[in-house]
Amino acid sequence: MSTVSEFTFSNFVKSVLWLLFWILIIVSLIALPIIFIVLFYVPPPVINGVEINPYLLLTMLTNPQVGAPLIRPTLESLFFRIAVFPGFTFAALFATVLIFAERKTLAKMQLRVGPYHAGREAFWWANSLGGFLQLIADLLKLLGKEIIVPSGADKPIFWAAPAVLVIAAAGLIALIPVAPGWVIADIDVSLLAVFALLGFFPLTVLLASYASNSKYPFIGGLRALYQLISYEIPLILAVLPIVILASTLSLTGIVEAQYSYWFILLVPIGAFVFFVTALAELERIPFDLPEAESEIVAGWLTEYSGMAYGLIQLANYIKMYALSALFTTLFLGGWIGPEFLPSIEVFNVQVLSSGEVSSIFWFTIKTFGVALFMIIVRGTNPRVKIDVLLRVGWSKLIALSFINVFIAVALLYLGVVGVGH
Amino acid sequence: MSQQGQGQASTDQLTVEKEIVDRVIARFGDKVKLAYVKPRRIRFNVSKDIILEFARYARDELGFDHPISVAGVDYPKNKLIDVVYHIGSCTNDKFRSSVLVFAVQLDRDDPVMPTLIPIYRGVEYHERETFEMLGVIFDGHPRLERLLLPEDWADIPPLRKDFHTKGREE
Amino acid sequence: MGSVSGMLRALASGSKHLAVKRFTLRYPEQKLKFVGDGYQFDPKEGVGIAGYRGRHILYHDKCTGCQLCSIACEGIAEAISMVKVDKQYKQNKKGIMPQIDYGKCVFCGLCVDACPFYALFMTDDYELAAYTKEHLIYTPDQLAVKPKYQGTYEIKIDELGAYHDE
Amino acid sequence: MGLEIDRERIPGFDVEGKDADGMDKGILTLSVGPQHPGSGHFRLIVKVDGDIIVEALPDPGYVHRGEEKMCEYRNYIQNIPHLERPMIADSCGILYPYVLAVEEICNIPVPERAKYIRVIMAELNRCIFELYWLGIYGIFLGHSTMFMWPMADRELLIDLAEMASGARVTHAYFVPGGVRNDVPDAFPEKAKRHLLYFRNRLKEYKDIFYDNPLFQARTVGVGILRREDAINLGATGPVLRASGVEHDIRKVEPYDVYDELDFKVITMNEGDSFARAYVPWLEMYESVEIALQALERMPSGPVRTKLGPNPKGAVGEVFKRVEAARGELAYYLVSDGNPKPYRVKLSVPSFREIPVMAHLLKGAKLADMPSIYWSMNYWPVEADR
Repeated sequence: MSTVSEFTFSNFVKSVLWLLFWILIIVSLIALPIIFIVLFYVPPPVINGVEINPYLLLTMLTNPQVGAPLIRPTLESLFFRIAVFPGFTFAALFATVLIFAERKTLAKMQLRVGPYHAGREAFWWANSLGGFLQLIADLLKLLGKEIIVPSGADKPIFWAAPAVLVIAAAGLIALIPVAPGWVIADIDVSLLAVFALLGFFPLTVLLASYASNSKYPFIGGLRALYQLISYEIPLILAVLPIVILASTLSLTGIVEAQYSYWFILLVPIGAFVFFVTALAELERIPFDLPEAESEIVAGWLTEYSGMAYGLIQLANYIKMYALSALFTTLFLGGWIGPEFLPSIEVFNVQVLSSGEVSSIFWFTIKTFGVALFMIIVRGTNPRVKIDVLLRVGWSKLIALSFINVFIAVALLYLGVVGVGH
Repeated sequence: MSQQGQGQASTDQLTVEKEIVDRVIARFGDKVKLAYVKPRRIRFNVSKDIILEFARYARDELGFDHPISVAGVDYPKNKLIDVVYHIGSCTNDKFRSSVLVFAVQLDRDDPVMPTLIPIYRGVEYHERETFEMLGVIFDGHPRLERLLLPEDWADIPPLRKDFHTKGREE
Repeated sequence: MGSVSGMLRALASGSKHLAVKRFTLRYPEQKLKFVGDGYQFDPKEGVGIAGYRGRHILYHDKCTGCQLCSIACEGIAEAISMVKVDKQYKQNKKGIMPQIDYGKCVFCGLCVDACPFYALFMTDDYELAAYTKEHLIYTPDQLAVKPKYQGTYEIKIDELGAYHDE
Repeated sequence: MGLEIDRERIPGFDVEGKDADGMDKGILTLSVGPQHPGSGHFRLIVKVDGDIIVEALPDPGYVHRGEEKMCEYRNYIQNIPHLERPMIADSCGILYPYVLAVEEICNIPVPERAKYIRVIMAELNRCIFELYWLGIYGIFLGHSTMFMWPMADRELLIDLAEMASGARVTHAYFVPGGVRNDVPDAFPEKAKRHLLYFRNRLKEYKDIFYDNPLFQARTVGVGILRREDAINLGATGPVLRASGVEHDIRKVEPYDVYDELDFKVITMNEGDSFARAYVPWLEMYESVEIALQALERMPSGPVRTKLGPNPKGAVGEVFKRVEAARGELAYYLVSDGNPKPYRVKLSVPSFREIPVMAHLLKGAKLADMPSIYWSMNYWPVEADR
C-alpha cells in the first residue's frame, strides 16, 4: 500500500469535467424540455398590467430601464415576500450573520480572535470579510458528512424532526412585521399564532429524542420538554399586559400602539420575563440543559449528524432571529424610529420609500441589538440546573409576570395610558 | 532497614517520634517490631493477625487517621511481600507532621491479609491496586477486581520482580 | 437583590472585555521570542545555561563519538542512535555521531547534560513538522545546521491588558 | 410531571431492578466516559433513578502506563522525564517529591539558590495547573468565557516557566541536587511584572464566575463533604481544606524554603463544590505571594550540585511528600544500593480522590455530576500513572 494519496490534481480535474458533462446532459435532455412544457401550459404572470413572458424577462435583465417600473410590484408579490424578504432568505441571512456575530463577539469577550483564516490564502477579497467564509466552510463540511441513523431509530420521525423544526421556525417569521405593510401573513391574531407555532418545538424535540432510541437523547428530550413547557406559561403571561395595553392581538397593531412610547418603558418586568423565557425557549446558555454536553453529551442532538444537525442549528438560529424580532416588536416599538434614510430609486422610479427604508433599518438594528445581548448573556453565564430552572420558571417568573399584569392593569385603570391609540 | 539520619531534624522532633514509639511498644510489646525511626517517619512491622487492632489503635488513640498510601514491595530473595501503609494525621496536632508507616510482611506464595477498609475507608482503591499489581488478596474487600490493568490481564501481577517489561528482560 | 447585582457585575465584566486587547498570538505570522540560543550545558560547572529546548545542534568538530548522549537517552526516549559519518575527524576516530529521531525525542535535554565535550546543544527551532516519519530522523549532517529561527514577539502588558506585540 | 413512559421500549431501563415492594425502579445505567465530553480518560458507571444518582462506580485505568514499573528499569536521572508525564499541567509538582526523595537517599546537598528557584517554579506550576483546572471547570458548567480566560492567563505563567526551564509544559527542570540551569538575568523582573498583572486578573474571575448567581446555584450546597469523611476517605489538597481541615504539607512538613516564607493556609468550612472551587482561587493569591517573596529573597550562588554520572542510593527506604497543586503528592522510594530504584510508589492526589468522588456522587443529581466530579481536582492521567 502506497503512502501517497490517490487524490491528484489530474484526478480532480477529471472528476470536475465528468460532473460538468453529466450536468449538461441532464439540463439539455430533461430540464430544458420540462421548462418549455411548463411554459407552454402555465400562463405567464401579469405584474402591473404587463405580461411577463420570457423575452420580456430577458430584456428586463439586460436593460433595467424597462424593468424598473416592475420592481416594486415584484417586491409586493407574495412569492417574493415568502421566499426573499421578509421571508426565508432574509431570515436565513440574518441567522447566518448572527452565527458569525456570535462567534466574533464571544471571541472578543474571551480575548481570542475567532474565525479569521478561512479563505484568506485563496481569495484576495476574503481579507475584508474577516473570516466570514468560515461559515461557508462549516456548511460545506456539514453537507459533506454522512448522516448516520442509529439502527434502532424510528426512521421516519428521525428524518422528519429537523425539517419540522425548520418549518416551524420559518412559520414564526411569516408573522413578524418588519415595516409598515411588510409582513407575510398580516392576520388579526398573529400573537396567538406565534404561541401556537412555538408549541411545535417541545413536541418535535421529544419526538426526535424518542426516535433516536438512545439514552442521552432521551434524557435531553425529557429535559427539553420540561423546560419548554414550564417556560411557555410565563412567556405567554409576560405578553398579556401588552395585549391589554394595545388591545389587539395583531403584531402590526401592537407596533402601531407604540408610536408614543415603547412598551418596555411601561412594563419593564414583562420585558425581562420575556427575555429570560425567550432564552429558555431557544435552549441557549444559561438554559441549554437539553444539550448540556458535560452531563448528557449533546442531549437530544446526540444522534444527529451531518446536515440533519445543520438543519437543527439553522432552525435554532432562525428561531433566535424570530424571538429577537418578537421582542423588538412587542417591547421596543418594532420598526418605529426617525425617518432619516433616503428612498431607493432605480432610474427615477421609486422602489422603496424613505419611510420603508428607515423602518427596515430600525427594525434590523433593534433586532440585532437584542440578539447581541443574548450573545453577551451567553458569554458571561454558566448553565443552570434543571431543578433550579423549573423552580425559577414555575414560581418566580410566573409570579413576576402576574405582578406585571397587575402593573399594566393599574396603569390602565389610573388612566396613565389609554386603551389603544 | 538502616537508620538514616539526615541531620537537619531538630531534637524536639525526634522526641515526638520517640513518644509514638513508646506508646506503641507499651500497648503492643513484642507483637510489633520497630523497623526504624527517622525524622517524621516511624515504621513498624506488624504481623497480619493484629493489623486490624494496630490500625484501630493508631487511628483512635494516636490520631493517625488520614490514609496517604498503600504500597506493596516484592522481595523475592526473602520470599516476602511487604504491604506498607503510610498514615498521616489530621486531628492530632502533635503528630501532624509525622507519618506512621506500618508494614505487613506476607508470604510471597500465599499473600493474604485482612482489609483495612473498616478503619480507613480511603484505602479501598489503594488496596485494589496492590491486589492487581502484586497479587495480594485482601480479605473482606468489597470489590477486589482489576482496577488499572485490562480486565483480561492473564499474566502474573506486573509489579512482582519476576515480571519483566517486554524488551527489558535482563 | 444580591443575585441581581452579581448578575449585573458578571454582565459588566463580560462587556468590559469587549474593549480589552486580544491576547492571541497569531502563530504562523507571529513567532515568540526566546531567551538565548537554546539550552546549553557546561560540563565543567555541571550546570546548564537557560534557553529554549528545541531541535539539537551538533558540532562535528567537537563530537568524539563517545555515545554518552545515546546511553543517556536509552532509558528515556531511545531517540538517539549512533551512525557512521563519511568524514574523518581527528577527535572522532570511529567516525560515529548521534542521529536523532524527533518522532521519539521528548526534548528533555538530558543528552545535552550528558555530553562532556560541548558538542551537543539545543536550539530555538521547534518547527519540525514533516510529512513522513522518515523525515523526522535527523542525520548528523542535518543536526550540524544552525537554524534560522526568528521570533520577535513577546508578551506586553499595559493598562488595556496583556497582548503579544513586537 | 407524571409523564407515563413505556419503560420496556426505552433502552437502558433496567426492568429487573425492583425495589422492596416489587415495583419497577426504572434504573437507567449510563456509561459516562471514556468518550464523553464531561469525563476525560476515565469512566464512571452511573446508575440514575430519574435524576438522582443511585450509584457511581469509578472505573479508571484507560491511560495506565506503568510508571512504577518503568522506574525500576531506569536510573535516578533517567526517571525524571517520564515521571512528569502523568501530570504535564503541574510537571514540577509531580517531580518535586521524587527529587527530594532521591536527594535524601543519595545524600546530595542542595544549594540555597536552587531551593528558592524550585519554590518559585513549584508555585508557578501550581497556578498553571489551577488555571487549567478552573478553565475546565468553567466549560463543564457551560461557561465558555471562564474556559478561555484562564487559558489565556495561564500563558503568562507558562511564558515564565519556559523562560526559566526552556520547555513550556514538560519542564524536566528539577534534578537531584538542585535545578538544571540558573534562571536568566531578566527573569526576576519579568516574573514580577507578569505575576502582578496575573493577580489583578484574578479579580475578574470573581466577578464573572464566583459571584455569578448561576454559578453559585450550581455549586453551593452541592456534594457536601463532611470533615470526618474527608479525613477518613483520605481526601487531600483543596478538597480537604474546603472541608475545614487545615492541612497543608508546606506548613505541616516544610520542605526546601517554605518555612522561611510567609503565607496562609486557605481553609473553608462548607465542604461543598463551591468551597472546593473557591479554595484554589484563594490559593492562587497565596502562590503569587510566595513566588514574589521568593523572588525578593533569592540569594545568588550556584544552583546545582555537580553529580557523578550515575548516582547510587544507600540501602533503605524514604517517603517524601509535597503539596502539589492537587494536594499531597508522596513518593515511597525503596533502594537496594543500585543506581536504579528498587521500588517507586507514587501516591498521587487524583488517585486518592476516587473514593471521595464515589462517596459524593451517590445521591447527587445527574446535573450535579460535572460540578462534583471536576471539583475533585481529579486528573485521570495522574490517577492511572
